[in-house]
Order: sequence, then C-alpha cells, then structure tokens
Amino acid sequence: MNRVRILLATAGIAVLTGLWFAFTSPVDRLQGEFSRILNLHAPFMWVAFLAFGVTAFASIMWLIRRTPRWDRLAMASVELGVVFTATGLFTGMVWGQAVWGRAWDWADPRMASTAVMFFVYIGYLALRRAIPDPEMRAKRSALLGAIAVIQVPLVYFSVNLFRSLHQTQSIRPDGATMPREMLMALLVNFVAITYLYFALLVARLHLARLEEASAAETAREPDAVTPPRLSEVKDV
Amino acid sequence: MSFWAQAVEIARVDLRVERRLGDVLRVVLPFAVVGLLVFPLALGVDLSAISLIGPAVFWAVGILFGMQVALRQAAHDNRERRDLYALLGVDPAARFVGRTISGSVLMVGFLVVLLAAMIVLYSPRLPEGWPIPVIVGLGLTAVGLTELGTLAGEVTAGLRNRTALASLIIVPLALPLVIGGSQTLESLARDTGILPWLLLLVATDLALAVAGVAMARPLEEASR
Amino acid sequence: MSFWAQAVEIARVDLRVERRLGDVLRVVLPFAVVGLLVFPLALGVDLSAISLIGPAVFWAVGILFGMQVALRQAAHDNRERRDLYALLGVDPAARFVGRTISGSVLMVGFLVVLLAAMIVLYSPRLPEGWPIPVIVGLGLTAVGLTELGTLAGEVTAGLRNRTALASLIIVPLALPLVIGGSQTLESLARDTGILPWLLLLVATDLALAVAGVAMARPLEEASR
Amino acid sequence: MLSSDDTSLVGSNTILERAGASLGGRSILRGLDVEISPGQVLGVAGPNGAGKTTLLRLLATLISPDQGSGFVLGARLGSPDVYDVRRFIGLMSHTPAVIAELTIRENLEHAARLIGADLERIDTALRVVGLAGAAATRGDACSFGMLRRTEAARLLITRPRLLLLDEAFSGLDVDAQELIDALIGRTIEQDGAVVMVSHDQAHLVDRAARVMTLSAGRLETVT
Amino acid sequence: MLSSDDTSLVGSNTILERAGASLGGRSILRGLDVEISPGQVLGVAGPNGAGKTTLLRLLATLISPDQGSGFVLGARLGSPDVYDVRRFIGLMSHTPAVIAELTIRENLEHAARLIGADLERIDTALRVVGLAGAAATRGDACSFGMLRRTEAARLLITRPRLLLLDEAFSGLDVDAQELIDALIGRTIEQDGAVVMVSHDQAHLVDRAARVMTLSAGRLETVT
Ligand code: HEM
Ligand SMILES: Nc1ncnc2c1ncn2[C@@H]1O[C@H](COP(=O)(O)OP(=O)(O)OP(=O)(O)O)[C@@H](O)[C@H]1O
Ligand SMILES: Nc1ncnc2c1ncn2[C@@H]1O[C@H](COP(=O)(O)OP(=O)(O)OP(=O)(O)O)[C@@H](O)[C@H]1O
Ligand SMILES: [Mg+2]
Ligand SMILES: [Mg+2]
Repeated sequence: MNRVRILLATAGIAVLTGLWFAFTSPVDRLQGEFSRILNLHAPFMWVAFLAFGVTAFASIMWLIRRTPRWDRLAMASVELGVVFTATGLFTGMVWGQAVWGRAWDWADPRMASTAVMFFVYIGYLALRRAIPDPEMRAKRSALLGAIAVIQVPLVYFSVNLFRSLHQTQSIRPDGATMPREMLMALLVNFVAITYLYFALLVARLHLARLEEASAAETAREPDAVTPPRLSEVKDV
Repeated sequence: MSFWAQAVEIARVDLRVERRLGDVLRVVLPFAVVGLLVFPLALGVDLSAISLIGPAVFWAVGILFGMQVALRQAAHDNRERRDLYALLGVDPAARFVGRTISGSVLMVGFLVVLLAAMIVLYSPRLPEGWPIPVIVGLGLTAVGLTELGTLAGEVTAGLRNRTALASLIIVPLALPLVIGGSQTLESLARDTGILPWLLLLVATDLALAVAGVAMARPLEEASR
Repeated sequence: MSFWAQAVEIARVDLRVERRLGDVLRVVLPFAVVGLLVFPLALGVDLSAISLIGPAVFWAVGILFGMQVALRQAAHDNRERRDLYALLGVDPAARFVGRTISGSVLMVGFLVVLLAAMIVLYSPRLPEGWPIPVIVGLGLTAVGLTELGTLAGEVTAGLRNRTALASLIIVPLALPLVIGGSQTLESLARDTGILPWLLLLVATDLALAVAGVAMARPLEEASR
Repeated sequence: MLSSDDTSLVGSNTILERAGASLGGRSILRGLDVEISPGQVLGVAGPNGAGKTTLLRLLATLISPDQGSGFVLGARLGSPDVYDVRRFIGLMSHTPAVIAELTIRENLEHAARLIGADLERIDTALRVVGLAGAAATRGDACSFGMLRRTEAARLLITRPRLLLLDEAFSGLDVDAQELIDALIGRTIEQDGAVVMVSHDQAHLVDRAARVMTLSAGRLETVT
Repeated sequence: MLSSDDTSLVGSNTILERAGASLGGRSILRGLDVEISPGQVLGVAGPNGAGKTTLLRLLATLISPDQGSGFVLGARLGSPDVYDVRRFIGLMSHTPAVIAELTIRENLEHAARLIGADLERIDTALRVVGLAGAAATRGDACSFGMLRRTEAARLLITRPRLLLLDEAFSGLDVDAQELIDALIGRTIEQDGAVVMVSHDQAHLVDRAARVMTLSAGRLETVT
C-alpha cells in the first residue's frame, strides 16, 4: 500500500518535471507554441505501444504458464494503454486543429490506424467484462491480446507503408532532426510518462489482487446437493 | 397478485439480470461514448464547428446504440421462459409494463450518461434553463424507445431471426421519438415553445403504451 | 474426411439453412434497400446533389446492414451444436473456412443487389470501365467482412450478450475494408490506379483468413 | 383479503370433448375425450411422437384446441378465462424452465413473488428438495437434476390445482424421485388433479387410477 | 484408401489418472482414477450434481483436466491429439443436439458427410430407429423422443469406438429403449468401450461389468 503511494507520488513529480521541460524548451519556429504538445503526444503514444506490447507478452506467458498473475498483468496494461492512447489521440487532435486547421482526417493512415487500434482494445476490455468464468476469460483475452498486438507495428509504420497511397502531411516532422534542447524535453517527458505508466501499473495490479482475493473468499466448493427431506413437504 | 406488483417484480428481476450481464452499462455504453467521438471524425467535421453539431451527433448515436438497449430483453427471451411466466399467472400486459419500466430506467441512464459525455466532449452552446426541459424530453424519448423495443420483441417472439427483424422494425418507428426529442432543444434555442414537442412525445409514449397493453394478450397467444 | 470436404459441407448446409430462414435475403436486404432511400432524407441532402453521394450512401448502408449479415451464423450457434461438430471430427479451421464460404456468397449477393439498387435509385456518374474493378472490390470486401463476422462470432461464442459484443468488435476492424472498397471506385474516377486498394483488400482478407485458421483451435478450446 | 392460494374462484372441472390440436399447420391431436376429476391421478402413455406433450400443453392452456372444446379448471380453452386459472396450473416439461442468470433461490423468489405466495415457503422448499446447500448456484451452473429439483421446489411453492408432469422422473436420482411422489401426494390431498406422462408402465400403474394410451394423436385405450 | 471407419490409427487406451476438472472457477471433479478397456461397459452412478455429466464431457475431450492427466483413445487430454480421436467418440447428452432448421434426414446426412461415412447407412439407420416415416420432419417440429432417436441413428451411422451415454434411456418409449441396448451391443462387438450414466441401478448392473459411484466429484465406490 505504502509502496504504491510512494510510486504514485514520485510519478506525479516526474510528470510535473516533464511539463516544466516542455514549457521551457525552445519551440519550432514553423509550428509555434503548439509544438510543445508534441512533448506529450509522442511519449503518450509510445508508452501506449509499450503497454500493448506488455499485454501481448503477458498474454503469451499466460498461454504458456496459465497462472492468474499474467492475466492480471495483461488486463491492467490494456486499461492503461487505452487511457494513454486516448490522451495521445486527444493531444494529436488539438495539435492538428492548431497546425493544420483540422483535427481529424480519416484519410491519414496513422490517424485511422490509431483509431482502429484504440477501438480494438476497447473491445478487448468489453470482452473481458462479458465473460464471468475466470479461466475462460483469461483464455480468450490472452488470444485476443496476443493477436491484437500486430496492429502496433502497423500503426507505427503506417506513415511509411501507405505513403504510396496517400500523401503524408507536409509539416509532419517525422524523422526530422531537432535542436538538442527540444530533443532533451522530449526525452525527459518520455522517461516521466514511462515512469507514470509503471507506477499506475503497479497500483492497478495491487487493486486487482485485492479484488481477486475478495472474490476468492466468496468462491465456494461445489454445491452440496443433498437427498430430499420429504418429512417437511407439509410445511411448504 | 396485483397487476402492478407483477410489473414491478418483472422490472426488478430484469434490472438484476442486467446488473449481472452488464449488457447496457458495460458493453453498449462505452462504445456509444466512443461513437460520439468518431461520428464527427467520420463526417470530417472541423473542430471549430464541433460545438454546433453536438446535439445532432448525440441523437444519431443515441438512437443507433439505444436500439441495442431497447432490444436487450428480446435476446434473453425463449419459449420455456414465456411458458413459465404464463403459468405463474403473469398478465402479458403486466410483463409489457414491467419490461418497459426496467428498460426505461436503463435507457434513461444510458441517454443521460451519453448526454453528459456529449456536453463534455463538444461543449455545445446550450440555451439558458435547458436542463429541465431537456431531461424531461430525454426521459419521454427513452420511455417511447423502450416501449417500441419491447413491442418489437413481442411481435417477433419465437421467431429464429428475431433480433435482425426486430431492429429493422424499430428504426423507422423511432423516427417521431427522435424528432420530438431533438426538437425540444432546438426550439428552446430558437425560443419557439417546446410544449408542442413535449406533447408529441407524451402522445407517442401513451399511444405505444396503450398499444402495448392492448396487444399484449393477442401477441402472447400468437407467439405459440 | 478431408479438410476441404468438411468446409464445403458446412457451407452447403449453412446456405440451406439460410434458404429456409431467409435471414439475409428476405429480412435484411429489403430493409437495406429502404435504408438506401432514407439515409439522404435523414441527412437532409438536397435532391440535386443526390447522384454525387450515391456511392457514399451505398457504403454506409452496406456496412451497417452487412454487419447483420456477417453475424447471422453467430445467432444460430449454441453449445450443443459446437459439441456436435467437435465430436463429428470437424476441424475448427474447416468450420471457419466453411462459414466464410457460405457467408461470402450471401454477402456478395447482398452487396451486389444493394449496388444495383443504388445505381437505379441514385444514377451516380460512374467512370468508364467500372463494372469489373468495382465488382472485384466488392467481392474482396464481402469476403473480409464475412471473415471478420465469423471471427467475432467465434471470439464471443457461448457468451450471453454476444450479438451486441460481436457487432461492437466488428465495426472498427471493418474500417480498412470499407476504406479499401470505397476507394476502388474513387480512384477509378480520379484515375489514380486502383491496384494499391485492391492489394490492401487482398492483404486484409488474407490476414483475416490466416488469423481465422490459426486461431480456430485455440478459440474453440476457449469457448468451453 | 383473499390469500393467493385461494381457489374458491376456480372451477375444478377439467374436461376435453372431442378436442383436437394442430402445430405448425399439422393436426397433432384428434377427437380426444378426457375427463379429469379432482383428487385423481390420470396416467398418459404412448409411443414417441404420439402427442403426449402436446396434450399436456393443451391442458396447460398454452395451446388452444382447433377442434372440439375443452375446459380447464372451469375455464373454457381459447377464451380469456384461461388467464385467471393459469396460476393454478403447474407444468414440468422436458426442458426445465429456470432463468439462467438468477440463482436457484432467486428463481424461487421470483416465482413466489409473481404468484403472491408466502416467501417463507422458499427455505422449506429448498430443504425439501435438497438444494439448501446449493441455493446460491446460478441456473447456468446447475446440473440437469438440480434444474429439475428447482422446478419441483417451485411447484411446492406455487401449489397448483392441476399438476401436469411430463416424464418428471427423468433426470432425478433415486432419492429425488420420491419428491415427485410427494408432489403428487400433496396435490391429491389438497383435492387437486394430476396428469402424468411416463414411458414406464409400472410407474403409471402404481400411481394412476386410470391410464390412457395415446397413439398418433388419438386415444387408444383407457384402463 | 483408408475407410473413414478405419481405426487403426486410434489407440484404445482410455484412462484417467488422478484427474480433476473445474467449471466456472469451481473444482467439480477431483482425483479420479478411471480405466476403460475395449469391449467393456462402465456404469456411472451418483446423486444429482455429483459430476457425472462433467466426467462424460471430460472423456469426450470437450473439457480438459486441470489436475492429474488422462488419455482418451490414446490421445492425451489437453493436447492437440484429441482432434484426431474426437471423430471416434459418440456422446448422447441431456439435451439432444439436432439442428432445428434441418429435417431428420438432413441432420443425419450432414453428420455422415462430415465424418465421411457411407450415405447408404442413413436409410437403414432411419428404419432401425423407427423414423423412416418421419424423416422429413424438421428438428424444431420433433417430439423429445424423436430427437433422441435421431441421435441414436447418428450414433449408428458414425460408429463410435467410445460411446458415452448420459441417461440415454430417458425420453425414449419402451420399444426405443432397446435401441440403446442395440447400440451398446454393437459398440462392444466392434471392440469399442461404453460409459453409461444412469440413475437406475438395475439398468447399470444389467449392462455394466463395473459400476462406479461418484459423489461430490470424487470416486466413492467401484463394484
Ligand atoms: C489525432 C491524430 C493523430 C494520431 C492518431 C497520431 C498518432 C501518432 C502515433 C501513433 C505516434 C507514435 C508513432 C511514432 O512515434 O511514429 C505519433 C507520433 C508523432 N506524431 Fe502523431 N498523431 C496524430 C496527430 C499528429 C499531428 C497533427 C502531428 C503534427 C502535425 C503529429 C506529429 C507527430 C510526431 C512528430 C510524432 C513523433 C514521431 C517520432 O518522433 O517518431 N501527430 N502520432
Ligand atoms: N458451467 C458450470 N459452471 C459451474 N459449475 C457447474 C457448471 N456445470 C455444472 N456445474 C456444477 O458441477 C457439479 C456437477 O455437475 P454435473 O452436471 O456434472 O452433475 P451430474 O452428476 O451430471 O448431475 P445430474 O444427475 O443432476 O445430471 C454441480 O454441482 C454443478 O453445480
Ligand atoms: N412445433 C411443432 N410443429 C409441428 N409439429 C410438431 C411440433 N411439435 C411437435 N410436433 C409433432 O407432434 C407430434 C407429437 O409431438 P409430442 O411432442 O406431443 O409427442 P410426445 O408424445 O410427447 O412424444 P415423446 O414421447 O417423444 O415426448 C409429433 O409427431 C411431432 O412431430
Ligand atoms: Mg413428449
Ligand atoms: Mg448430468
């Protein structure tokens, strides 16, 4: 419990530090003040990928080991991945609105593929909730978790893969070389947000263990079906 | 047992089953909220115009996903259960009323959460004094949609391809409800009196209720 | 019995059941055609612009109703039947392939009739030489949608609220298919080469087929 | 105030006169004359597909005759009167009717509440059928016999005046089969009537005053 | 060419060693040691909810043990080998598995085609089970006993090497019950094995060399 609190508190500090760097670093002349959002947008997306990767790993481990802890890890990591993707999408949209004057374009392969990835993991969570049997839930979500991860490289490389089909945005600085200070701010935020992910992960796992322990308390032995007591028929 | 006591018992158990399965709140609602986000994206709307289309998107998503909410009971119905209720002396009309009660509770919950999400996501400009008329309009729409869903479920009871059929029956009939519901807000904004729209909703709800109660027995007999 | 013979037998019987129930052709299709008419009215599109939006409406209606076609097998599946197939030695992958075959036949039929209806109703301006590429694109989209529906049915097998869940899983994944399908026509019009889009469709279909075949056994085991 | 078990308004006259019934456009039962008196057990035998289940569903008012006429507990079949007597009809059919998402206890509570029966009967009924220790099991996690026992408990709680048993012994273990006898006994004691379908001639002869044999939808013999 | 009934590739060894199984997170069977030899009938008895159906589903490879180990027809439970032997397992469970939209004949044809059996067996099987005249009835218009007979016909056609019967006599009329005996007899003749669950001790003792009694998921006695 204490450990969890300390982790969360330090994660808060790390994120604040990251924000400080984001707001004091020099800005890209072309994109203006809004380019500071990149310091959050990119790390959130990266960490979301990391989270889904962790889920895939945990899912495969569950399929091999079949122990509940891997299932818990997969579930906790998807939940965080979804939240991080949502934040990444949101910051991307704010930025897009500011820079291109459009928040969204389905024709952009990266946006479309990110959205699909987001929905699929929301579907993963809905599926989990729909299955009451823990073993069956773990099995099916492990399969889905292990398979769904193939979208991650698709999202990551979508810009390159589909360039032949669609023009990429001209001011999108993919792979552009940045000034040192800007790179520094980005890296600090990357570290801070990764740390935030791990802190939240530990907290979520802690909660999941508590939930499972309370569920185990109520779990019963197979039912005692007893012979009928016909003597009491008259009392009904 | 009295008609109302039966209706309330049916509603109570239906809500308990929903709590266990989580059809509405855990499966449909999150997707509907996501739908709220995606709709304007799909239409390629500019973010600066977003506050204008909030209500329209709300109604579109509300009806699309609300249909799944309205049809949830049909999905759990089967012949054994219908026979069971018949031989427990449940009046088919009481079953209709009970299902409408529980369904409306869920539908109102669903639409209110969706509305809150819409307000947060779109920050639409709402006319002053909107909450009460809008919530009343929402409630009336929810009741009507639920009645429609329950009726469609009864009409298609016992058929194998019922969910497809029932959802196809609901959509066109839901039109007046959606128009009434969405116009409450619009006419509030244009200051043109919302009473007619609320009355339209009340009239539709009542008509559906009367139809449901009156048709309950014949439909029940037709389902065997 | 060989894998393919099993798959063909599953497809044959599935088509016979469809002929008896008429899910697709007698229930969904007529409503989809009506949807084709209602959509532009609901959006308030002016009639003079109607020939421009035909293809867009076709895809919107096609995916919405196509989802019901894709999920029809899931509606008839139950535990007894799954056990029966298992003990008849049916390879889960053969079941997947069989259902994909019969489902694709129905889906192609559905989309082609819908396309014909769209052309009659909207008389859109179609680029020269459209029939072959468009039909090929349609076919590839149909196969992909069916594979998706079959997979979603397998993933949600045995769950009580499966139709809601499965349709919610399908929709996002159908996006690349719809994009691919609709872009064939667009790029034909803009003369920008349709091959990449057809390749996208083929790749998606293949990926789904590989996923369906590879996952068939694990999913089958997870469903008990 | 009337108790929910009050049957003063319900007739006891159950009779079919040259009744026939159809399903899916096919005539299944033809020209049946049946009379069931209070306090009596009527046995029904006959080969598979003879129409025994259909006869029970006719007597349960779940289908209406398309030929001849009939009264069940004084209500004319096919008339709205049947709605008033249904509550006094108990049916145990081939497939148990237990709501899968509710526990055994919740299923019984639901039935008791709908029928207006005393909720205190539930605990006793659970003990009687031997499910007191399994009351919290959900319907979809029950074994077949547990479902049948749950139905027996429900029939104990609802106290039908016309008890219709379709192969009620099947699926129950030897001890639990006595439950069915207890149910029959109690119904008879309270001046109700019982119609039981079984393939076991010995079962029928032991319990029923008269046994009628159906064959291809017609009455063959009555003993 | 191999005939579809060729069983040379299938082992005959069916054995459970301290096997346990869980459903819905609850441990249902525990520490079961069972051995079934070719040409033998094993009877299984036990009260409602003891785990008999779960045991049959385990032997049918439809669920996997979560404790101990087991082989069915030589295939290790939980391994991919089970896919190769499933075709040789026949199960008759509480609820008949007949496709509702197909007629009885179509149901049998479907099974025969999937398993690669000779289609000519169908007519004979229909005659044997007494459904030749009802072959065109759709599954959803069948009586309960007709569904059970259809299952019996399917098992005649598919010729399982391991026949699992869960209260197979219930729902069948007296004549048709002999069908089950015929099925058992034929399986034994062809050196297959039979496991039959029944609540009727006499039924079991008449047919089974050994009878094991389950109680609360454990083996109680073997006689
Ligand atoms: C809502 C729409 C958007 C989505 C879904 C999205 C998605 C993503 C994803 C998935 C990544 C991580 C993959 C990567 O690092 O290459 C990423 C990174 C990035 N995005 Fe976005 N993005 C969106 C909008 C934008 C906009 C409008 C811009 C700029 C004009 C932008 C610029 C960037 C940059 C510069 C990176 C970092 C790339 C790198 O250094 O590798 N994004 N975005
Ligand atoms: N899906 C399930 N989830 C959880 N528990 C289950 C499930 N199915 C069965 N059980 C439990 O397993 C136990 C054994 O069930 P099983 O069906 O094997 O009994 P059985 O011996 O066949 O009984 P019967 O004679 O009533 O058919 C019961 O206590 C039952 O509640
Ligand atoms: N829904 C239906 N539609 C058409 N025919 C039906 C339907 N249900 C039953 N039948 C037919 O009615 C006849 C009698 O069926 P019923 O179920 O009453 O028989 P039963 O005597 O109960 O037989 P069993 O001993 O097998 O239970 C059968 O021939 C059956 O095919
Ligand atoms: Mg019957
Ligand atoms: Mg059993």
